[in-house]
Amino acid sequence: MPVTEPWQTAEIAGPKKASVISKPEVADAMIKRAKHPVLIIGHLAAEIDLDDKKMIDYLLELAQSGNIPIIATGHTNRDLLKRGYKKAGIMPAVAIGHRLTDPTWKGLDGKEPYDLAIFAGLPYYMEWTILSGLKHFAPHIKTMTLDNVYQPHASWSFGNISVKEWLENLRAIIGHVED
Amino acid sequence: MPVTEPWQTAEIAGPKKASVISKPEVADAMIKRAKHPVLIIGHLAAEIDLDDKKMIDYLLELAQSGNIPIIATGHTNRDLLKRGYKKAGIMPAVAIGHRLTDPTWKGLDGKEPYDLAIFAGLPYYMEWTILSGLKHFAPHIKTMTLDNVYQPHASWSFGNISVKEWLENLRAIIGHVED
Amino acid sequence: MEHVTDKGINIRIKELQSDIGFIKDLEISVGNISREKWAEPQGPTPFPTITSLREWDKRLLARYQPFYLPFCDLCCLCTYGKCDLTGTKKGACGIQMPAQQSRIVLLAACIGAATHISHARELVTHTIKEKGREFPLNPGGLAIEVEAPVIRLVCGLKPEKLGDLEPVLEYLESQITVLLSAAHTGQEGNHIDFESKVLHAGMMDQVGMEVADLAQISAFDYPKADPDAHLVDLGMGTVDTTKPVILVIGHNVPPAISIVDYLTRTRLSEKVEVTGICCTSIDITRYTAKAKIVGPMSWQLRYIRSGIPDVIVVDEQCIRTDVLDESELIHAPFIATSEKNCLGLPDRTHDSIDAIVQDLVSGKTRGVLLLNPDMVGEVAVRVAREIAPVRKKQGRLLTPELIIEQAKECTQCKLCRRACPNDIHIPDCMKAAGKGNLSMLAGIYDDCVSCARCEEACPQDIPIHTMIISSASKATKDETFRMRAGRGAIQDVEIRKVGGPLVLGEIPGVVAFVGCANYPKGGKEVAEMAVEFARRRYIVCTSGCAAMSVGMYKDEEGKTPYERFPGSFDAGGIVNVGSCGSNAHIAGAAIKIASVFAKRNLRGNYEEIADYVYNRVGAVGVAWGAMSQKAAAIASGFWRLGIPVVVGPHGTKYRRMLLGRADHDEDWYVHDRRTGEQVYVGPVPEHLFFAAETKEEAMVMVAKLCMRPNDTSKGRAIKLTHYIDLHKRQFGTIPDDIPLYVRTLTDVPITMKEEIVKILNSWGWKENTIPDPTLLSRQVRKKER
Amino acid sequence: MEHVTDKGINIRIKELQSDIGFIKDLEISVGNISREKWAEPQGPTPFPTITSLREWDKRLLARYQPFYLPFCDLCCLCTYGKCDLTGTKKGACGIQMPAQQSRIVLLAACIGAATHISHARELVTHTIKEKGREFPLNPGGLAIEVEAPVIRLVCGLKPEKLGDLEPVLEYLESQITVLLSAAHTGQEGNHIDFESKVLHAGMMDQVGMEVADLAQISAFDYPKADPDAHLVDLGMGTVDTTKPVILVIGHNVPPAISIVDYLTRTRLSEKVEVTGICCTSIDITRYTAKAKIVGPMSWQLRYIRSGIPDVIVVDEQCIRTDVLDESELIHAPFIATSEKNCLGLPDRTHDSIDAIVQDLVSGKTRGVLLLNPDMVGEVAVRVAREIAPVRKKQGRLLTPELIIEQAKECTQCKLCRRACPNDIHIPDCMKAAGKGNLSMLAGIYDDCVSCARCEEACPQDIPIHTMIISSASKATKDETFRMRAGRGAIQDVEIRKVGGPLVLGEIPGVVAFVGCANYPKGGKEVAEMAVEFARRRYIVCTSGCAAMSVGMYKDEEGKTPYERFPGSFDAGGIVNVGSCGSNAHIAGAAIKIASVFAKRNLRGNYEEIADYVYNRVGAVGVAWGAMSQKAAAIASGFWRLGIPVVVGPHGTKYRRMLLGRADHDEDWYVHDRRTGEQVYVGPVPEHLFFAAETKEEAMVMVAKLCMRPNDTSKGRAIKLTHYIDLHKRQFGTIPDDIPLYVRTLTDVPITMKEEIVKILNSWGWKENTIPDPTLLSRQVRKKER
Ligand code: SF4
Ligand code: SF4
Ligand code: SF4
Ligand code: SF4
Ligand code: SF4
Ligand code: SF4
Ligand code: SF4
Ligand code: SF4
Repeated sequence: MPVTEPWQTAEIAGPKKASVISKPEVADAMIKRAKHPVLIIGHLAAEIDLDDKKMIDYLLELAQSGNIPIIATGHTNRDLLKRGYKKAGIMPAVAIGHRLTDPTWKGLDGKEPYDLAIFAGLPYYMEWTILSGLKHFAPHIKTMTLDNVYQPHASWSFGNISVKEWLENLRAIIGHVED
Repeated sequence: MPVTEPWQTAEIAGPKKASVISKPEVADAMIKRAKHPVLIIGHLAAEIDLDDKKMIDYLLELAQSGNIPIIATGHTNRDLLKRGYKKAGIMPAVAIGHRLTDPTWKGLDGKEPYDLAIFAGLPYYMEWTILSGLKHFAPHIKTMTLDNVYQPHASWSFGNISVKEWLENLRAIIGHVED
Repeated sequence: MEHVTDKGINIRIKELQSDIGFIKDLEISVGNISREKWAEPQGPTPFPTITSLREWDKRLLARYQPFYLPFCDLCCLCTYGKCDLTGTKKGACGIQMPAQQSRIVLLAACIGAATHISHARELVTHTIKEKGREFPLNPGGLAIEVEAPVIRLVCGLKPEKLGDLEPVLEYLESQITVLLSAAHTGQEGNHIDFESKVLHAGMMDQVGMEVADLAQISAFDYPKADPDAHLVDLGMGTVDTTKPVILVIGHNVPPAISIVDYLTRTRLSEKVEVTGICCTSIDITRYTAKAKIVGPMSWQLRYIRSGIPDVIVVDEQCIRTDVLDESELIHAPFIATSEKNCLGLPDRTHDSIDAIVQDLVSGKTRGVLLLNPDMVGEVAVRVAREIAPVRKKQGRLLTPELIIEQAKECTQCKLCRRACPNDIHIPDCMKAAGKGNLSMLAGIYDDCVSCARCEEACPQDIPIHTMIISSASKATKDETFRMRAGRGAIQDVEIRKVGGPLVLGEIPGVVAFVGCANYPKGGKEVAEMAVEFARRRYIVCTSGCAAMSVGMYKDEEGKTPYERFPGSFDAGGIVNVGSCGSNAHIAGAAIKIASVFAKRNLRGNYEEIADYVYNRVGAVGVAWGAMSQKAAAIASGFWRLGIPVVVGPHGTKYRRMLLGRADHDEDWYVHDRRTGEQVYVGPVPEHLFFAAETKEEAMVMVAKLCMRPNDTSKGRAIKLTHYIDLHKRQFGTIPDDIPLYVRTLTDVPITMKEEIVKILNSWGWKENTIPDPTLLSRQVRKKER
Repeated sequence: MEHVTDKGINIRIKELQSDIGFIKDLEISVGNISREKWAEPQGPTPFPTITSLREWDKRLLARYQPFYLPFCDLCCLCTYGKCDLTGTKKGACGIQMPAQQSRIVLLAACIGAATHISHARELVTHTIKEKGREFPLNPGGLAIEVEAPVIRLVCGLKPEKLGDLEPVLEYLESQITVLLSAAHTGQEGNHIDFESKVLHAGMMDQVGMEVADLAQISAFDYPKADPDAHLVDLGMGTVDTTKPVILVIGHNVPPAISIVDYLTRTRLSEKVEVTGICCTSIDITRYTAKAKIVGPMSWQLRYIRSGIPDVIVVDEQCIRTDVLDESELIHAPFIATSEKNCLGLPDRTHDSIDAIVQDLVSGKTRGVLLLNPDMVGEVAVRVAREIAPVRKKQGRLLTPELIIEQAKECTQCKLCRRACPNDIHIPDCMKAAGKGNLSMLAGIYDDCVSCARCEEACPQDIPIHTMIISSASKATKDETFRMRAGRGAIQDVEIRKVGGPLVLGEIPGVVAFVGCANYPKGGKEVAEMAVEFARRRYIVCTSGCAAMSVGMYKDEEGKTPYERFPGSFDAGGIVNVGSCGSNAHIAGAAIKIASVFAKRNLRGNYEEIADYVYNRVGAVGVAWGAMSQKAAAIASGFWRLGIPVVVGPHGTKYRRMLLGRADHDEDWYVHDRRTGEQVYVGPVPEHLFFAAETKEEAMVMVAKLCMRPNDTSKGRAIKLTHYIDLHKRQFGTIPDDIPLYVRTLTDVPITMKEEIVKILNSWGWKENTIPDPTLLSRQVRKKER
């Protein structure tokens, strides 16, 4: 399965496509460079097995080690609370997408405009459409996805990678961000 | 400029895309394997400079060395005649495309169905649409283009390559096919 | 441009004995419009053109900004293309992405509206042929005085007879034509103007739906606004497979009626099963309780591949375009009945029925096109009865052994999963199945929308979808449900009863579950949502495929929602209005609240009524599996009326949302009709078109979107209670935006007072007034100083 | 489904003095149709439904198989998608690629037809408002008896007054609605049925165009079928830039007429230039010789950026959606005038003209929307006169120095060329320009379609298109041409004269150059082709943008084709019928040959007449730069009438060709009307929709496509002469398919006899008969034994 093809075969995006996160350092760099990143976690993060944990556990770790605010979409907040994380903002995915297109919006924390939006755990096609909206209408923001499938509308995305590779990458990123 | 992107930026094809002819041997093999190949030459072949000759000169050489019948589209035949080549079939590009979708059609020479259609020298977008028709509706035929631009709807295509690289490739193919 | 019905009647009498006193009461009615019998004064916008309501639209669209989600970076609509419209790039015609996306939305809305309107045209023509132009419209007998709220509102007409619907149709057709033309290369160039045209298309669609349903309710004597409409069988398990079985699919009921009538006439009703999928099944069960509903659109492959149907009759809309091939594979003769869906079949409309029957039974022809619905009954029934013993219900289901064998062919290439709209883990299920464990494969059944794209993608030609339904055949047999037949309109008396509580907020809202079956996780979620809101004593409405999904669900006692909740338009009712087109009655109910309850003038008075509904009627539409262009049009109709629509996650593929900015205080001011003051009322409703990621998110949002500026404190407290309660249950916390919805302390639900007041204080919340809200300055009685 | 005009008139007289002898001749006409004045018997298909002509369509489509050229492998029309339809894959709705592509073609044809029809509606409503319903239709005075051949043929009506056009429009609108609905997900599933619907859309389009042009010719008193219609100025060089200049763009002439009338009324005609682009300019020059035509659609950016226009007025269709932005950059106030194209502008229709003028002149508003055309004249003229001295024709053209400077910024990334629809070697030109050589850049001007995609793509923000037109500014100034104003219909007497020679083949054909300006190598090719065929004494027709391209050309003597060739519908004439919509007159001419010349009944008799035209009238349409959905619809209308259409290479993007198989002998049999025998007639015409790669290929094909089964030997010899001669000139050889076109030896052109007979012999050619050809068995007088 080619790495840089959309995961859903037919979701051909167009001429402008995501750069592939070929190694964790690429993601690290983006995250570190960001002044005000945000991690947007969809409900699938709590359903997808990763090793003996769930995807959400790794995302949480990332958020905490990198001090990245979380926005929980869908009913994800329930799963964050279960894990003792109470600080998440709650906002539907399309609403956060919409707000991100506004360069004057200062974020849920009111601090300053987000400059990096990291998506994970949304249904593939919904993440696809929202990232498309951002690609076209939020030029002031970089987007990244941490799912293990290629999202062509993001600025950066993993390719379609195996769970093993994914896990290694996530662990590495978490480790680096902590540094 | 990425090699496997369509030459015209917006001509995104879809999930099924041409394999890149990364080296001349790939094309050779296809041509040699073909029982009844045909070379379809569009009018631009006589306009495009290649070295001190025109593209059509190389195509002619290829046809003659490989004993490949030529179909001249547009007003290309005029230019073939100028070069003393009188054997070309004359048929418009859309008509030859249409005929090729018919698995029972025995070719202009009435011998047997073509199994490899090599295109060159048509306007990019017209070659693109015709190759699309063939990709979808002529599964019994392989298509190849010898232009120096990527045609995603072909079975095989060069990438977007420089004139120099193109010339080298064409020369090599002509040489090999002759062997 | 003026509308088509603005047409002169020219009477010339060449020689007439000069004393004209001889003639009294010369009434000439053209197109049978009963013009003069309606005392209500004409409003400002009867038969509005595509710009008449532009100001209203702009008002809505300023609050609810389009958030475009381009489905493709390109435009491919003309030969200048494809054009790359990424970011701010312009195409060769100068267009940019926002306009291009809204242009595609307009195209979709036009296709959807054209579908309803041309169907309405078909029904009106058919019923006029049968009953005559003078046949009275009667959607609810004495229970209904405002027989056609949408037509009255939009067209300023009061239709009384079938013939009165024709000028309405002419108007609609002219509007579709002009709207469609706006999508031409080099016409409209502004996205907000495109969106305004989308809203116009939606309004046309709503009128069209009302026309169609009025005609069929009246002519076919469906339940007339009856809360106690009969219950009908629903589900594959209810089909008596020992009998010949006819399957009708689509949306246009006359061919199905012809089947039922023929059975009745020939006393064969007990001998043949009439089963249906999609809205034709809804409408045929409005006609007779004997017909059975198999399921929504997505049941087509399931049911056909089961081999149960002996004859397949299709009419129009939402029919898989490969049913002809599928029917051939189970050797079921096929009858197409619509000009719009001829499927390449030979037109046998002018042949003898004997010859047609013979050719179909003998297999000489795989299918026929019959454009006269009256013929369909005899052909379908005779063919079904002759072929059934031969076919022996031959289907395509596989035995467990064969499933396992096939599963072993799987190479784990994942192309099936990559083709699946719901990203279902088919390869894993195949792996398990290959090892003899079919339960995972069977488990797909519930989430699968039966699109068969997995099969198409599989390079090993593994019949994946057939394997799924085969392994789930027990589930299929258990599909035995009951559903209330579509009741049609809402009675005036019901409106009078709930009008007050609704407008004041004491009934927390009307939630309408409508639309198609493109669900992200199966239809069960729709039923669960409907039950949740009915239990909370919202008024729940349903229609179309969603109405079936609501019915395909049983509680602990084995009762379906239709058996558990009453069918009345009242708190805690679940009201199945009927087929997709019956959605007009849901809009109609909202409109009637303004008219029957609040005594506002309807006639040609769209803007005022929409303003009323928007500010006062806490209604929300939920199209959880919205798939089609019709769904797009229906939603657009609701938006213009100020009613928000929530869709499932696939709804993001409609290319844009209409979202409010709760954080922009300046967006949420209304005029107080009494004082003329501008009053902040909070983001109510917050969004106009919203795709939810999950059912849980949808429910919380629905509760929130039911709030309206006009809510009394008591009403607001009730609505807030539900919102907060659902938020807590689904998200685990109290919502952090409560202060936006509390105007005065009396708005705060008593049971949560302490908690909420704390929040209010921490926000620096200040008490506000509750206005008599309107967006229209002309509605202000006392002008602002 | 029945059509809308089949509507009852209900007259009820309650009390009338019993002796009804008192009333004589009570005539009640609804919609003013003059029903009873036409003796011609009604044919079989008045007001055909979407399936009435399905058999005819299937006959054509069996000969001319669709060759689909998918523009994209995907379908993205509903939320099940995107679906991958590569090869034989089915989408989630079951559809496959052939049906999907034809579905998109149907959408395009519907958009195109809707555009013409809604425009016709607008014109009819406008002219009725001005002149009344009783105003007579008059397309040609005494020279024309068959005033509305297309309407007569399709609808079976004979319209006489403006009001008679309204029921026709109602019918068209109903058909567009039902056709559009067929594109809904899960409706039509068969590609041939989709194609049949495309043809129906095309026929509706043709009727719509006729309605529109009849109304405007009659009401605005355009040239009435006048071969000697006046000549008008054409080209940017003809504009007097010392005056205030108004630019009108689009297709709907009333606002432009309002400008001209205001100038006349205020005696300012000599003080202000009225210039136009696209069809509005054609139509305004039909109204007055004083207006000037700047050029086809693709001249918009060129002209605006030149800074010449002081005020820009747009109406509808084919208008760049960014003209508002472009006008702002040259500080030209902007007036939009169409509901279909509001561009987000404030609607000032109900404001005072003084206030509007002031706001536009002061720059307080960049543009306004005026939906009342009558206001436009005063506003545009007053603004132009006030602003012109201030603007001083400020444009965006660059000096050579600035061009060179900009060119130096180029990084040779090639993105411009990759965005250019014509793959123009911009980077090379930039390189040269950077070195001071602007000639290459200027050389682009001719081949460039002014789409500005290059500019959009350039990461260096180099104003590429502006640089092209700046470097070619001399060419621009040299654009001084003359063009014959659109004459409208063809006279009956002309038809009578050429009918015989045409049908017998002695006039080798009618070649119509129509459509847009999406040319592969500039508009010159169109002029060259037109001149070539006029020189060969074909009848050459033109319309729309193509008519302008034909005019933008001079021979050695400096004469334009319109000056060189007569405007009569006769061998060697170049007939400009008018704007795009005037294309109906070209179809009308073909129809009138069957009626006026051959005395066939027209009324509601489509199939027979199409069969006549197809087999006897050697007409071919050439839309060399066909770009739009309207062009798609226009072509479809010609196809159904049996007239082939040739497009340029960009035409492959219309997604399919309709191509015959000359090598399939069995495809080319007709009935001989006299004997009933099946006779092989050869592949005439070989294709129905054909995209040529080059002008040369197009010309050879056009000559070939003019052959018809009915050609006499003399006629066939003439046609073959042209075909062979062109083939020799363009391809260098005698064509190898001659034997297919020689039926008897007398068909062989005498001058080539020897050569051809040799070929015939080598083929084993056998003599055949020349039948009285028809595809319709019912046309056979004597039945086959
Ligand atoms: S409609 Fe406009 S954007 Fe679309 S292909 Fe045509 S020119 Fe390009
Ligand atoms: S049929 Fe079901 S499993 Fe297969 S692709 Fe469609 S939704 Fe997925
Ligand atoms: S596509 Fe077929 S072979 Fe591939 S994983 Fe799916 S079932 Fe297995
Ligand atoms: S808009 Fe749709 S059909 Fe057009 S290129 Fe994009 S995906 Fe393909
Ligand atoms: S219309 Fe059919 S093919 Fe197109 S996206 Fe929808 S389901 Fe897929
Ligand atoms: S403006 Fe001219 S040069 Fe530029 S992309 Fe368009 S056709 Fe090519
Ligand atoms: S896009 Fe701009 S920088 Fe690139 S080659 Fe063209 S002109 Fe030069
Ligand atoms: S010819 Fe084409 S571009 Fe020109 S006006 Fe007509 S439709 Fe528009």
